[in-house]
Order: sequence, then structure tokens, then C-alpha cells
Amino acid sequence: MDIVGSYKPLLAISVSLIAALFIFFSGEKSRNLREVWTILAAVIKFTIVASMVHDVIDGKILEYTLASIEPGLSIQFRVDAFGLMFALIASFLWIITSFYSIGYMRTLNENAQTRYFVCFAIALSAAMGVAFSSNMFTTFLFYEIITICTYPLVAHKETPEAMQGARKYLAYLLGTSVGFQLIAMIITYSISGTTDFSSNGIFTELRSQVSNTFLTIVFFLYMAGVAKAAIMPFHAWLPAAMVAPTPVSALLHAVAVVKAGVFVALRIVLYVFGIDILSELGLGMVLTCFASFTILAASIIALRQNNLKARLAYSTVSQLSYIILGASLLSPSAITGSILHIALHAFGKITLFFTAGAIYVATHKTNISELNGIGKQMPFTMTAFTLGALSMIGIPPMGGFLSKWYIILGSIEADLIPVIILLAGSALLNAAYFLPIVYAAFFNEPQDHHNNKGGKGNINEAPALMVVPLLLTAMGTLVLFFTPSTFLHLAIKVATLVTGN
Amino acid sequence: MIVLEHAAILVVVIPLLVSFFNVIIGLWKKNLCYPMTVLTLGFCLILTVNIIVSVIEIGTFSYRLGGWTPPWGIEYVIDHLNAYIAIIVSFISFIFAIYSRKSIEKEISSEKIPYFYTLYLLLAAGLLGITLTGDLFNIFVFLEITSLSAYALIAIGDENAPLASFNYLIMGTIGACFYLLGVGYLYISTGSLNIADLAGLLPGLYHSKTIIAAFGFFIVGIAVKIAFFPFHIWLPDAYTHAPSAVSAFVASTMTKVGAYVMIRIMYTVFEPRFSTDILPITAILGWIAAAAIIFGSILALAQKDIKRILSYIIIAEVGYIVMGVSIANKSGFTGAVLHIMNDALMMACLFSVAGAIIYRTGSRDIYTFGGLGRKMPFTMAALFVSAVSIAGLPPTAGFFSKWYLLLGTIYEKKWIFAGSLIFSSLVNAVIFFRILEIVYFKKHPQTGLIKEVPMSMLIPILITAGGILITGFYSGDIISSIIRFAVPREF
Amino acid sequence: MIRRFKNVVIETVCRLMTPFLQLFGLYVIAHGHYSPGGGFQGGCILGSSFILMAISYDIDFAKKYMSEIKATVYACLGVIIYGGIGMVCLLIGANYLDYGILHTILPVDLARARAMGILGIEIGVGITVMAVMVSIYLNLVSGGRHVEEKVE
Amino acid sequence: MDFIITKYHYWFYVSLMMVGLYAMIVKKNFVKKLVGMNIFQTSIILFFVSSATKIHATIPIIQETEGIINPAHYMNPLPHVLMLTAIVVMVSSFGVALALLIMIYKKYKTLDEDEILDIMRNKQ
Repeated sequence: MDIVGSYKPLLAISVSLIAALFIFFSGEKSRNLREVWTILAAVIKFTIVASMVHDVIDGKILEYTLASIEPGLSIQFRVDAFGLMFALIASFLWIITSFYSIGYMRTLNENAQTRYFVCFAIALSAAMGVAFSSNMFTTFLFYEIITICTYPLVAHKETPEAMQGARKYLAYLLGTSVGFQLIAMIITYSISGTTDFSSNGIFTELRSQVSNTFLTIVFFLYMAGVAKAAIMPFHAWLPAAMVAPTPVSALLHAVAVVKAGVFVALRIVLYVFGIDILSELGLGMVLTCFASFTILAASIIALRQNNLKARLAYSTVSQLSYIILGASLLSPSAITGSILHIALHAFGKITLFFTAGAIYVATHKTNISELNGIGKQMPFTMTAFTLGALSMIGIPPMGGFLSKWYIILGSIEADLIPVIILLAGSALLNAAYFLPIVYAAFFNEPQDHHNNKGGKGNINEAPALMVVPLLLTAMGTLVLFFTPSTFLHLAIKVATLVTGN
Repeated sequence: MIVLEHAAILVVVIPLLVSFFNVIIGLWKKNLCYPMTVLTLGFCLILTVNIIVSVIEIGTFSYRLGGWTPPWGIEYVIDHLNAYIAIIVSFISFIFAIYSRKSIEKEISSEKIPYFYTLYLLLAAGLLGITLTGDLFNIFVFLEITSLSAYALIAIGDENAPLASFNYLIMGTIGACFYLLGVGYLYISTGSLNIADLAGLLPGLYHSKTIIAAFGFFIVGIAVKIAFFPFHIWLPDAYTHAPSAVSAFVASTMTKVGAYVMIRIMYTVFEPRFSTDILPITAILGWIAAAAIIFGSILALAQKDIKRILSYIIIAEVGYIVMGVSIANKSGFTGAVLHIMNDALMMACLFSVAGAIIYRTGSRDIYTFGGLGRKMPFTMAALFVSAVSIAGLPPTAGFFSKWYLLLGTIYEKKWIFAGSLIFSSLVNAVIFFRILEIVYFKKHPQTGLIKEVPMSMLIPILITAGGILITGFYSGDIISSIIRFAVPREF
Repeated sequence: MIRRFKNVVIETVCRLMTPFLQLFGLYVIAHGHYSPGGGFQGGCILGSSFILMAISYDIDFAKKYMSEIKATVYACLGVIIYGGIGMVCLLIGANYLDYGILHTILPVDLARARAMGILGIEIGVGITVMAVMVSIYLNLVSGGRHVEEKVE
Repeated sequence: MDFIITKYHYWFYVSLMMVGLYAMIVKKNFVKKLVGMNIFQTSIILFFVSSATKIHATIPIIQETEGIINPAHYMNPLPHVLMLTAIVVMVSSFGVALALLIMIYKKYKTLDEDEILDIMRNKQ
């Protein structure tokens, strides 16, 4: 574990911030140039992040201190295996999403595209910031930046519903993070004099000074503070945020934002409290209950949604809780599984959102009941959808299986057999809300009269700029099943570090 | 070199003298007043930078007026705290001197412009005088110079301004008189007016009723001056109806300097143990501050006039500072002092943005701001930055001071105080995101001809906004090199 | 609003009193530094002499001797004299307002230089107070009208 | 009783101060408020000056005819000087206030608080 000073984390964060400036000044007049900046930034960012993989797998930790406020309180970046994993996924998917966004925005001729790309770039910077933070303080800083700069993206359409959704989004995310997370963090600092993550928990050394009740309260404050992880009852913002343009839902509300939430939740569980304290106080169990409830309830709600994006949103809510569930089991395999799930769910869910966007662009349909026979019209898109859905359900040749496998292993390690039943039940529910779409798309006849002209077996795909990215991510879910080595390596590294074996 | 040696007094005297030159020059050539004012305040800014550099290097130093030795003569004592406040005041006054040109041209008749700059410089001189002097009575004199010029400046605003200014005058005079009474009591019992001297003389007299009464008068007097909660009624009217440049300058400096005087009296003239143990005023102040924060925020939420919203927010912000002071521990005090700077920057930015909007649209009603996000992108970006800061969200400056305030309350286990801080953060977020939503996402039919404000207004706005963004990251340096030394030793 | 009230007795008496008033004012200013009195008091007496004229005749009459503009300029000049003396001390090398140092440029000894310094300051204060008293009176009585008339 | 008589000047200034405060708070006419303010300030000035009194003392000035006087026989000049400044402050604030009142009168044609509030309310 040698710590190396390096500018790379700062570079990775600032590259898209600088790009945001360029994008802003290019503006609507030179839109091609503007898009070049986006893609350039995405590629550079991914290159920087990827260049750190080697060092981290070698056991090095890259560190950079931006500003030091007080001893124990600084804005500091530290690249460890866990953070790198998240950064890797987010930055890689940003490249793909950039192309997709360009296709989506231009085809629909959306307004305020400059604002959209600027905010997107900043959001990615902030997500990198969350990934690379070495302490709770820095994490909170970037966590809030994410909230603020995604707000315009949610309100992008400027319609009353969009405003309503954005308000809800802001109220949930800001209210919980300022109201709970900040307080919890300050309490942590006031007790321990530091907010630095440590692999066996900040509180472990101070165990004797703090009472159990107090720790429990702090833990709940923290968990309530990460509303981005969408654990019930703080999930309602996610479906509301679906008014955003689909690329936003795809990258931010399936990868960057919500994963930042889960990521922070995991940081808190593993690095602030440490698994020893949690298992001693039985808090892991409580969290397991909350997560299990969320998984089931969200799946059941998803069944009843007719809007495609709303169904995907509830599916996201339930899938995010898998990750929390994995961590809450506090056993090595479960933690490995939950970290893997961050990556695998990202690929699967982004594919699904991409397809939803593609369908909307090609046919302007948003409801599941209208999707009959669409598979004939958009074969590539719907194939990708099928792959994504299978991965969500967790059927073996798809990536989603791997992470569930590890979580099940973990629940056996933790002696929690009901969790296995829960996971099986949830897989069934997943199948129940995804497969009918696939069935309807490929096997039902297009029944509606007003779409007859397109329905005569003509292929009517979305633009290539959109279809290629979604095929790529769909392939990704397949490929990851066979070669998950990088992610698996990183995840196992984290799990061994925090569990100590 | 002579300039640097005498920087402490020159900072006060030069604006004072130039302000009177301004009148004479104004009779001859009106256009010269503006550059004179800007140059003078720029010079003051350079001097205060020098002052703070030498304070950091050599520590506290003093300047004797007329060469008389301290307890008899007037002494200017420069330590970390007032060097810090002085640089804030001179920076803000310099910024708004630049800003004022265009906005004042639009709001008052051209004959009165020299008088405006005269009063403006007097106000700046008074504020700098309050911060730098080490003599209680001198503080009173400068307090009144400041207040009188503020009354006059506010009265040149819109049609309701004279009435608002009159109410302010009555309240302000009561405050000043109470302060004067406090000075009188201290003088009767110790025979000294020098702060350092008093600090040495007073501890033996702490249980005397006269001293306790004096302390009470001081606190009430200053509370009126800084619009602390039950005495806040004059503030919203006065700041709403004043000309934009004036309300920006006055709002961002006067209450802060008043808070500085409060800190001086509570923790320099008196020892901290006086206000925590002997006369437990900190507990009372803390609760009132919590009430101020909550009421200020709620009342701000109920307004739709942008300047009135900001005025009520000032009341809440004053509550923040007083709360930090009254928590009486290291973090709370650090937070309060840091918040003086951050709040000065935020208020400067917000009021100047409000001024810019009024300059272009002529409306103060937030519901008519639709579509301004496109027409005035830079101004609105500044609004966004300061809104984020005032809601206490990172990475802006407001977050860092709020962090310290919260930390202070939590060290003392005062959960309700912490709750009120959080509450106000959230309410501020609601207020400003409502405005931002209108600005960026609503359309408004009459905004066709509106464009960005002139450079002389835009640059100050952007500088303050940049300051809000950047100073947060340097809070660590500011604390370790300045504020750390200003914290009373007992904490 | 302001009705002219003409009365020979009042006018003559006031006219006669004015020079004495002003002389007294000057006396008070000049002796301020070693007997009761000084710039403030002397300035007030001087100012009141103008106000007396304004009351006994009318404002326009008083303005012949001390108009708005003149009053303003005098007020500023007084302050500048005050501050200027302080600045001169500072420039010579002592602290601000340490007018003992003036003996290096004036042909007098140190004690005398201090007296001269304070006398200069009293004069400055006297001029300012006089001018301000007059200008407050003129402004209030005319309700700001005179300034505006000049403006328009 | 003794308490009241020995400290009678304080009682005097306190009662003056209360008169002033009463006028400032209760009176509806702005000029009366202003007069109240003036009484208030005057009471403070009296307080300061009375604190400097010393029976059978003289002014602190060296008079060549009388030779040097023991400093104990001087009155304390400082409160007087301070009050000179305070009076100046008072006069200026009084001047500013009167100017404001003229402006208010020009606009509303009255100086009564209630009537002005009525006018403002009717306008909205």
C-alpha cells in the first residue's frame, strides 16, 4: 500500500470542467465544434482514468491534495480500487453517451443544447470527484455539485411537468444531503477530528468513546442523507427525474448520479463505520431489511408502470438496492458482488435507457402498451433491449448474472438464507416486468391504426449515432460476463481490504 | 515608505479628505468625482493589503494619533481581526465604487452625483475607522459618521426611501445612544476609553452593577445597529428602497462591521468569561440568533420583491454571525469571522445582481424575471453562484463558514442551533432555486430588448462571484494565517 | 410660504449686532485652546450671525453674504484645513496630527508650534461649523427649494 | 430616600431619557418623534457632563496669574470634550432627519405616521 502523489486524479476531474468552458463559449453557433469538445473531453478523461488502472492493481494509491482547510479536513483526492472502478465505468460510458446524446438532441432538435452539454460535462467532473474523494468532506462537496448541475438537465424541457419533476428532484436530494448527511458528517468530524476514509472504519478506533445509540443515530442520518441511492422511502425523486431527456436518464440516472449515491452509501458502510461496528450493532441487518423491502416494493411498482421510462426507473430503484443489500450482508463475496453490480447494472441499464430513447426518437412512443410489434420496425434496438433485460434478470450468459452470483454466495457466507429467496423472487419479478415488453415487441402484431404506414415491416430505426452506442453497451453486458477480470480484480481487492481476509 | 508607516491612519483619513475635495471638484467638473473616488478607494485597498501583510508578518501593531501615549491619546490598534475586516470593507467599497457609476446615473439626478460620491467616501471612511480604531468613543464617532452618510444615501433612493431612511434614523440613533451610554458607564467606572487599557482594568470590576449595565447597553445598542432579530424592523425597508449601489454597499458592509464591534466588545474589551459565565448573555444571544435565522428565512420566503428577499436574508445572516459568536468556542468563532467575509461577498454579489436586473428591467418583482438567463447570462451566472453559496452548498464559500458554524454548535451539543442553520440553508435553497427557475426556465414577454449590463457593472459582479467560488478553497489559509490569531485565547 | 415681515427696528438692530457677533465668534475661536470656547462654539456664533440676518431680513439677503455654494465650499475647506494640518505633520515625519513637529518648518519653538497647530485646527473647525450651520438653516427653511431653483 | 437624593442627577437624566423614549415610540407625528430623539440624546449628554462635575473645581487650564494649580482641583475635561463631539453628531443627525422630514412632507403632505401608512396602503 504505497501512496504516490499524482496529478492524475485532478486532471481526470478537471478535464471535463475545462471542456465545459469550451463548450459554453463555442455555443449554438458552432455546434460541431462544441460536440468535438465533448467527445474529446470524454476520450481524454477515459484515457486518464484507464492509465491509473495499472498502478492501482499493483497496489499503489494515487493521491493529490487540492486544499487543506485544517488538519484532518482537506479537499483531497485518493484513487483506490473502489473509486477507480466507479470512475472507469462512468468515464467509459460517458464516451458512448456523448455520441448518443448528439444523435438524440439533434434528431429531436431540442432547445438549449449548449446548456445541456455544459451541465453534462460538469456532472461528469463531479462524479469523478466523488469517485476519487479520499474523505467524506470532499465527497460531500462533489455530491452536492452533482445535485446542482444535474438540476438543469432534469428541468431541460422547461415544461410544467419538467419543472415539477426538477423541483422534486432538488427537494429530495438537497433536503436529505444538507439535512442529514451534512449533520452526520459534522458529528463524525467533531468526534474523530477527521473524515478520511479508512479501510477499517473511522469509528473503530473510537469505539469506546461513543455510545451505541449515538452510533446508530449517526448511521441512520448518513443513510437518510444519501437519497441518491434511492433506498425507500427516499426513492420518489428518481421516477420524477424521468422527465429529463433520455441520455440524461441513461447516463446520470442509471450510472453517474445514482451510482454516486450507492457509491457514497458503500463508502459510508465500509469505510466510515467499517463492517466490525455494523455487525456488532446489528445495523447491517437493519440495512438489509430496508434494501430487501426496496427491492421487492420497487419491482412490484415497476410491474404496474405503463410508461417505459418509469418502469425502468423503478427497476433502477430496485437494482440499486441490490448493491446496498450486498454491502449490508458484510461478507466478502457479497461485497464483491455488490461492487461488481455497480459496473454490470450500469451497462445493462444504460442499454435499456438508450433503447427507450431510440424508440422515442424513432416513433415518439413512450408507453409500453404502444410497443406491440416494434421489434420488426426496430430490430437492432429491440435486440439490444432484450440483451439488457436479460442482464437485469440475471440470466447466465449476461453480465448481470455474475454479480448476483456473488451476492448469493455472500448471503450463504452470512447465513442469511431468506436473502436467497428474496433474490430469486426479485429475479422472477424482473422477468415479469421486462419479458412482456420483449414478447410484445417481437411477437405481437402492431395493432394500432395510426401507425400503419411504418408498421409494414419497414425498418425504421433511430439514427446511427444512437443505435451504435446502444449496441455497444449491449455487447458490453455480454462481454463482461466472459472477461470481467479488471472489474472483478478491483472488486475483490476492495472486499479483501475492508473485510481483512 | 512614509505611506506604509502611516497606513493605519491614511486608510481612514484619505477617503475622509477626498470626500470633501469631491464636493469642491464637483462644483467645477462633475465627471472628475467618479475617477477620484475609485482611485482613492483603490489606494485604500492597496493600503489595507499592506496592513494585513504586515500584521501577518509582525503581529499586532498600533498607531498613536498625534503622538500621545495610549490611555490618553487615541490609538489605532491593528490586529488580525480588524485588518481582516478592513480588507473586506475596502475591497467591497472599491468594487462598488466602480459599480456605482452607471447605476447611479440612472437613479439620481446628475447634479447630486458629486454629493453621492462624497457620502459614499464618507461611509467608506467611517467603516474603515470603526474597524481600525482602538478607542471606544472613536468607534461611536465613526459609527455615527457611517450611519449619517448611510441615512442620506438611502434617502436618495426611490419615492418611499425618505420614510424608510427616517425610520432607520430613529432606530439607529437609539442604538448609537445606547452604545454611548455603555461607553459612559465604562468611563465612569474606569476612567478610560482605550480598548486595550479597558481590557486590563475591567476584570477586577466584573461584578459591579455598572459594568453589567454597560455591557447590556453595548449589546442592545449594537444589536439595533446590526438589525439583530427583534430590532430588525428598519432594515428591509431601508435596504429595499435605497439606490442599488447603495444597498449593495451598505448591505454587504455595515452589518458586518457592526458584528465586528460586537465581537470586539464581547471578547476584547470584556474577557470571554464575562459573557459566558458572569453575565450569561451568550446563551440568550444564541437563542435569539436561532430565532433570527428562522424568522429571517421564513419572512424572506414570503416576499416577491428581490431586494426585500435579500434584506430578510441579511437578517438571517446576521443571526448566523451572532450565533457563531455566541457559541463561544473555537469553531463557532472561526465560523462567525469567516462568515463575515463570505456573507459580505455573497450580499455584495446578490445585491449587485439585483441592481443589475433593476438597471435593465426596472422591476424588482421576481416573477417578471423570466427569460433573463438568456439575456443576461453572466449576471445570472453570478446569481447562480451566490445562490448556491447562500444555501450553504459546496464548493462555494458559504459552505465553509457554515461548516464551522455547524461544527461549533455540535461541539456544544446545541442541536436546535444546528437545526436552525440547516433549516435556513434549505429555505434559502428554496428561495433561490425558485428565482433561478424563473430566470432560466420561464419566458417573459417583455424581455425582448434587455441585454447584459455595462462592463463597469458586470466586472464587479463577476469579481464578487469569482470571489465566492475561490475563497472557499482558501478558507484553510485564511483561517491558519489570520482568523486563528483572532480567536480569543480562552476558547 | 415664507412671508416677508418688514420692520425697521428689527432690521437695524440685527444689522448692528451682526459685526459684534462675528467678532465675538472670532474671539471664541482664537482663544479656544486655552480658555472655554473653541472651533465649535465660535463657529456656531459666527453661523448664527448669518442666520440672524436671514431671520431679520430674508433668506435672499443672507445669501448675498453666504450663499449655498459658498457655505458648501467653506464647509469642505474647513475640513480640509483640519485634515491638511494633520497630513502636513505626517509628511514632515511625525504621526498624524502630531503638530509639535511643525516647529521644524515654522519659526517658533515647540510649545508655540503646538499652540499654532491647534489654533489652525480650531480655525478649520470654526469655518466648517459656521458654514454647516448656515447651510442647514438655509436648506431647511427653504425646504430645499433654493438648491433646486439654482439647479433648474 | 437617601439613595434618591444623593444620586438625584442620575434620576433626572433617567427620567429625561424615558420622556424621550416615550415620545419616540408612542408619538405618531414624526416631528414629535424627532423631538423625543433629541431629548433622549440630551439626557445622555447631561449624564456624561454630570459625571465630570467636581465641587469647587476649576477648568483645567494653566493661568499665568494664579500659578500652577494642583491637578486634583481640576475638573475632568474629557467628558465635556466627548460631549462636544456627541453634540455635533446630534446636530448632524437632527439636520439629516429634518431634511428627510421635508422630503416626506413634500411627498405625502403630512407628517402623521398613520395618515402616511393610510396613503401607502391606498396606493397599493
